[in-house]
Amino acid sequence: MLIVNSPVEEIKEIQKDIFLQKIYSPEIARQIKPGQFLNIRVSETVTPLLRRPFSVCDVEGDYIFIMFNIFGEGTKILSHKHKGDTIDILGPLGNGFNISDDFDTAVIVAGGLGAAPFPYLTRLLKDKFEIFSFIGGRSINDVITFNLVNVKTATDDGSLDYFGNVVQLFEENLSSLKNKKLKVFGCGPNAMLRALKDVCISNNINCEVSTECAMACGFGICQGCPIESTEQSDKYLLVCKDGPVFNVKDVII
Amino acid sequence: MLIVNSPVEEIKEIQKDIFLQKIYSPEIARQIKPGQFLNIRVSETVTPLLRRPFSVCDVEGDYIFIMFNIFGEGTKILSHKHKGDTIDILGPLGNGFNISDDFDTAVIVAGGLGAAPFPYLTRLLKDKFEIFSFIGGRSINDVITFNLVNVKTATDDGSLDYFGNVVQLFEENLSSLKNKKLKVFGCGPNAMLRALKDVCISNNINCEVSTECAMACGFGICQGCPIESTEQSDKYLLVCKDGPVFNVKDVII
Amino acid sequence: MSKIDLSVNIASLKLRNPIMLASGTVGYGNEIAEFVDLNKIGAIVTKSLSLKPRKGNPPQRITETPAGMLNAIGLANVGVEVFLKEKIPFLKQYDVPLICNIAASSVEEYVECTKILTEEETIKAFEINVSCPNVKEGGLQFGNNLSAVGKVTEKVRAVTNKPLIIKLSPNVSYISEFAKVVKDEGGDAVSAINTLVGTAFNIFTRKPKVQNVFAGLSGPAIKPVALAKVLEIHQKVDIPIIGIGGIMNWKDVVEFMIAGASAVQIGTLNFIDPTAPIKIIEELEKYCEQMSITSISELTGSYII
Amino acid sequence: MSKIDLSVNIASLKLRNPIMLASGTVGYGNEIAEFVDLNKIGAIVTKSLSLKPRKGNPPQRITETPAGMLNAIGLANVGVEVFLKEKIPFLKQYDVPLICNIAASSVEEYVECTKILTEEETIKAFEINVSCPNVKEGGLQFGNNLSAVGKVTEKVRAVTNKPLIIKLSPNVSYISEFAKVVKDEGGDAVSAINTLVGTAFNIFTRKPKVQNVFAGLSGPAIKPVALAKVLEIHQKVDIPIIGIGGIMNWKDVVEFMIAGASAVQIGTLNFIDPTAPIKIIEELEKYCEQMSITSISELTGSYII
Ligand SMILES: Cc1cc2nc3c(=O)[nH]c(=O)nc-3n(C[C@H](O)[C@H](O)[C@H](O)COP(=O)(O)OP(=O)(O)OC[C@H]3O[C@@H](n4cnc5c(N)ncnc54)[C@H](O)[C@@H]3O)c2cc1C
Ligand SMILES: Cc1cc2nc3c(=O)[nH]c(=O)nc-3n(C[C@H](O)[C@H](O)[C@H](O)COP(=O)(O)OP(=O)(O)OC[C@H]3O[C@@H](n4cnc5c(N)ncnc54)[C@H](O)[C@@H]3O)c2cc1C
Ligand SMILES: Cc1cc2nc3c(=O)[nH]c(=O)nc-3n(C[C@H](O)[C@H](O)[C@H](O)COP(=O)(O)O)c2cc1C
Ligand SMILES: Cc1cc2nc3c(=O)[nH]c(=O)nc-3n(C[C@H](O)[C@H](O)[C@H](O)COP(=O)(O)O)c2cc1C
Ligand code: FES
Ligand code: FES
Repeated sequence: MLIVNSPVEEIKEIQKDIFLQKIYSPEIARQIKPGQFLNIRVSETVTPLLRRPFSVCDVEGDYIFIMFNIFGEGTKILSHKHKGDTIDILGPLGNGFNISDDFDTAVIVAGGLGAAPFPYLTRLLKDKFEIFSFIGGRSINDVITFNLVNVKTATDDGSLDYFGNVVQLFEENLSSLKNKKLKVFGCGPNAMLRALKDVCISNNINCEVSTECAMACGFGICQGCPIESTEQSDKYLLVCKDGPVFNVKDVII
Repeated sequence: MLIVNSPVEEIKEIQKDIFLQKIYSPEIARQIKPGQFLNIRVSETVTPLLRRPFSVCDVEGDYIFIMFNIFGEGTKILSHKHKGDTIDILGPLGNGFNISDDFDTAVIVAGGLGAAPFPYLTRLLKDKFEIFSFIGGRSINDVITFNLVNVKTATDDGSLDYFGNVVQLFEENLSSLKNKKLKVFGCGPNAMLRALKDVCISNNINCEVSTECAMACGFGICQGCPIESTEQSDKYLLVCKDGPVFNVKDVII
Repeated sequence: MSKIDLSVNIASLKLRNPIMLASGTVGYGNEIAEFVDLNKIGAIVTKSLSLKPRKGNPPQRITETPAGMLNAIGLANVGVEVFLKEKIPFLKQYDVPLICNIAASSVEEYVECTKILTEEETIKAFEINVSCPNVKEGGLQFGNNLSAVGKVTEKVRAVTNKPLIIKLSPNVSYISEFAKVVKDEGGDAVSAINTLVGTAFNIFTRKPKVQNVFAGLSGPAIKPVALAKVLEIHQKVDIPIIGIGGIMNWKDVVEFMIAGASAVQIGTLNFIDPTAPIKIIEELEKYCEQMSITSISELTGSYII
Repeated sequence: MSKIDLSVNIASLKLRNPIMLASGTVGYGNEIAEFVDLNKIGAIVTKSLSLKPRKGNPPQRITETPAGMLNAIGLANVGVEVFLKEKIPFLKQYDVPLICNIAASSVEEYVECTKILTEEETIKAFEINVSCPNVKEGGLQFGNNLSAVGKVTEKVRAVTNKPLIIKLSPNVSYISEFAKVVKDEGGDAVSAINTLVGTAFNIFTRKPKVQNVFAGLSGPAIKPVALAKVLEIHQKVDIPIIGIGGIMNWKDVVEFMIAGASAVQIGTLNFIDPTAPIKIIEELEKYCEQMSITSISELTGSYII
């Protein structure tokens, strides 16, 4: 865990309303793993007060990338940063995806901005594993396939490709993946993660998801980010410290 | 009184730590008079919450100018504006200097950033009146003579010219101004204005000063900016609405 | 023309929309009228009036704090007589419900003020300020004392038939107890909240930043507290609530109404953007349209807990 | 080496400097130790401990507000037993006064917790939390009730000789009355303030943003209120005060000390910049140097009113 002031190198709108920010941050780049996140202070003033969590989207040499849309005040300020402005980063935080289990085929299932952590995961896996990416969104503009490979897409309104949600799309494609040792990596809204969990558990597929939740600190001191554990009903796990990536078997989403 | 969103045209540091901001604001430029002020919202967020008052420093065609130093959070944000950023201006506010009295010689007496309103006054007066400008500061770096004419300067520490305060300098020069119909225009810290008032009253010189005080609204609705009147002890005048320029006879500074 | 009904009722007072301008933040209406078409506003509340004119506190009266401001104006006002003679004529020109806010240092003075003002037909309701933190007498002495609030309500009620609103102090543990007393003594509605007691010091001079030392905190900083007070009253007492505290935009208005407010007042925001009240009214209409709300009063207390 | 004496005393507790880390904002010290050299801090206060472990409230537990945040963690904690077994060993490694904060839902539970913990010599003092707004039992029920605060102080005092600090609720009209009771019943100091009661709603779902509905407001937004509470206590009661609420930098610390605090606690700021406490200590030293203050405790209550 570091706190660094890192200069923005570039910010671009990779598709309508979706921003990719490239940040020069060698220390973080060296340490961070896919699925881990950064807690970013977007302003020196007291509004917004708290840091904002973002998944590491990708790493290239000394540069890290984050991907976001303008959601509220914090992301708006972030989108207005100029090259050379510095941003205050606390990270790397949380546990990333476990990529040393026993699998030969990685399946990425993402909804909307849930695609954010996967360019980096894809970069690390693509030479050694087969990858299938199932990417969904409400509508054509919400489908983000940036730097992913072997992509199939779904939209809730049918405006692009498969008409339905991304978990249905994944499920329909399951038969074609039958003889592989799968591991599923999921990220997206909770409703989607719940559906994904059901599919994976009933098909006995190893699945990790990156979860989201309101956070204050990001490193375990505020207790602001509880998530119900399947094993212990007498205490919560913390999304920031015990997650944000969990095996679906371990948490009640 | 208008509320306008006006683009910054240029911002430059005219001397160490002193900024001059040029703003394209034809509506304000058309109406504003020397000694009037603007109440500026420096940020869209709620910190800083209140607008910040600034004297109009100068007007050139469709452009207005303000002059400031970095005092706190608000002026810091203002100093970071880029060309093209807009700023939210409420103005013109208050009463300016009265330049239609009976005088033939204008005497400007200013301390520190109290020089801010005088480039504009000088511009309007210089063709028709003789002007003498007495400008003081704590030290050489605090003396601002930008766009003033016929200037004599004083510093509290003697680092530039006259060793002493600017009111003393003015007083010592009074004899040379004896046969003129003087009007004094003053602006600066309260202690300076009090001294200036004493000198002018004992020498029977017509004198107006621009006063300062914490403000919330700037146009008379908050009652936040009282100043004691010499005439009515049962109520205060308001700096924003009845001033900020007052004849020294009318107020207890 | 839109089909959305923005009108709300506070007891027998009918407002064309829930947006009122708060006491002490619009003077007597004349300055703000340069920015706001008063005929479009729900209601305007005067600066607190006392029987005699008050000079108010010496400077410095205000200072800024994180997302808020402290003020100790000290109820500077022209007094009832000058108000009737010099301020009412201006306000008469507009078709906007005028609510007179009254501050006093004794029950008798509250009663006396109300008696005089109730004769003036331009005045449509009274808001009794029992909660100003910035004066030595009256103010919090009344506002934090249940029986004093009861007494003031009872006695003022006896001298006017116009809607009677009591503006409550937030500087108490259980504001709903005060709302209950107001209801029991015949008050028609409560306003919540007035400012929170606060202070600030200059760390170099060690003097208070506001001359009066203690001052009233307003602005967005207090919004969560104000919402909790409104919700507490709504859950415990059946009385119309006017929500006040830190409103900066239409979303804040909706939030107050969901928490239990029938109408709201805009205070500090008037200093920052005096055109905001009108913008807010327009945006509220859009929100209702988008959410298929036909009458904005449906929002009041519509929280799902 | 500097000649400035930053040390302060809270009753018999001597701190190397006035910067303490507030309960609930540093867990049990292990995470924050990655950023802060605990050996440089004035004192560390644990998350509120209860007799048995508490799961705390379901999510969502926090939300942001203008210059502040609301939390309703619900006193999630490991309980006294696990604390002693698993958390104390880590804290033992450091030369920093450890203050145990205790929360309970009955006077008996407060007493029981204190009895057990007072045996542990690593624990240098107790801070009794009678003011948590986020739990159904205990919490404000105690904190807003004078005789309950008196009773808790008296009974806990009877079972420990270690310095006893009572953490007061700001959700009362006159906090100094509570400080007085604490003093009368043998408490050594008071902490002021805990969070203000607040709430927030989602305007589209109409649900509370924090699952518990009512939550505690902290952060810079509350600083003026906290300062006023500290000042009120200082003016009325002769008892050491630990100032808490919205501290973001060294200037805020000085402001609290001028208003009457002997030491301060840093809360929400730890979430935003866990390295801040150390920076603040360094900057306080510079301020003292600049102002020719030889002992920082001179600042306490040095307001000029
Ligand atoms: C581990 C993690 C990784 C994330 N990765 C990304 C990413 O890569 N790209 C991206 O665009 N967004 C990501 N998010 C969400 C991102 O943090 C929010 O979009 C961001 O906080 C919005 O800030 P804002 O000021 O624009 O919006 P505002 O609405 O003004 O503020 C958001 C506030 O709401 C709170 N909040 C409430 N619920 C949630 C929730 N479920 N998630 C987050 N914040 C919540 C936050 O704590 C914050 O205070 C991630 C969140 C988490 C927890
Ligand atoms: C009529 C008028 C004209 C002015 N003209 C100029 C000018 O031309 N150039 C310039 O540099 N400055 C001018 N000032 C002062 C300027 O407004 C302050 O420097 C500015 O508010 C500082 O803001 P900040 O956020 O940087 O400082 P901060 O210290 O963060 O904030 C200043 C805050 O302090 C309050 N305050 C307290 N006392 C005073 C006081 N005596 N004057 C102003 N604010 C006070 C303000 O209301 C504001 O909320 C003028 C002030 C007034 C009233
Ligand atoms: C400068 C100022 C003066 C005020 N004067 C009065 C007053 O005279 N009477 C009164 O009842 N409330 C007064 N108030 C309180 C406001 O009406 C309102 O209750 C409070 O400011 C909270 O709302 P806000 O956060 O929207 O400002 C005043 C507030 C401010 C900021
Ligand atoms: C997330 C969070 C959890 C807290 N938990 C506790 C607690 O367990 N016990 C306690 O006495 N105070 C608790 N507090 C209150 C703080 O100790 C402190 O009194 C308050 O936050 C005000 O200070 P601040 O504005 O610096 O945060 C908590 C505060 C926050 C923000
Ligand atoms: S965000 Fe603070 S503990 Fe997880
Ligand atoms: S600044 Fe509001 S009345 Fe003068």
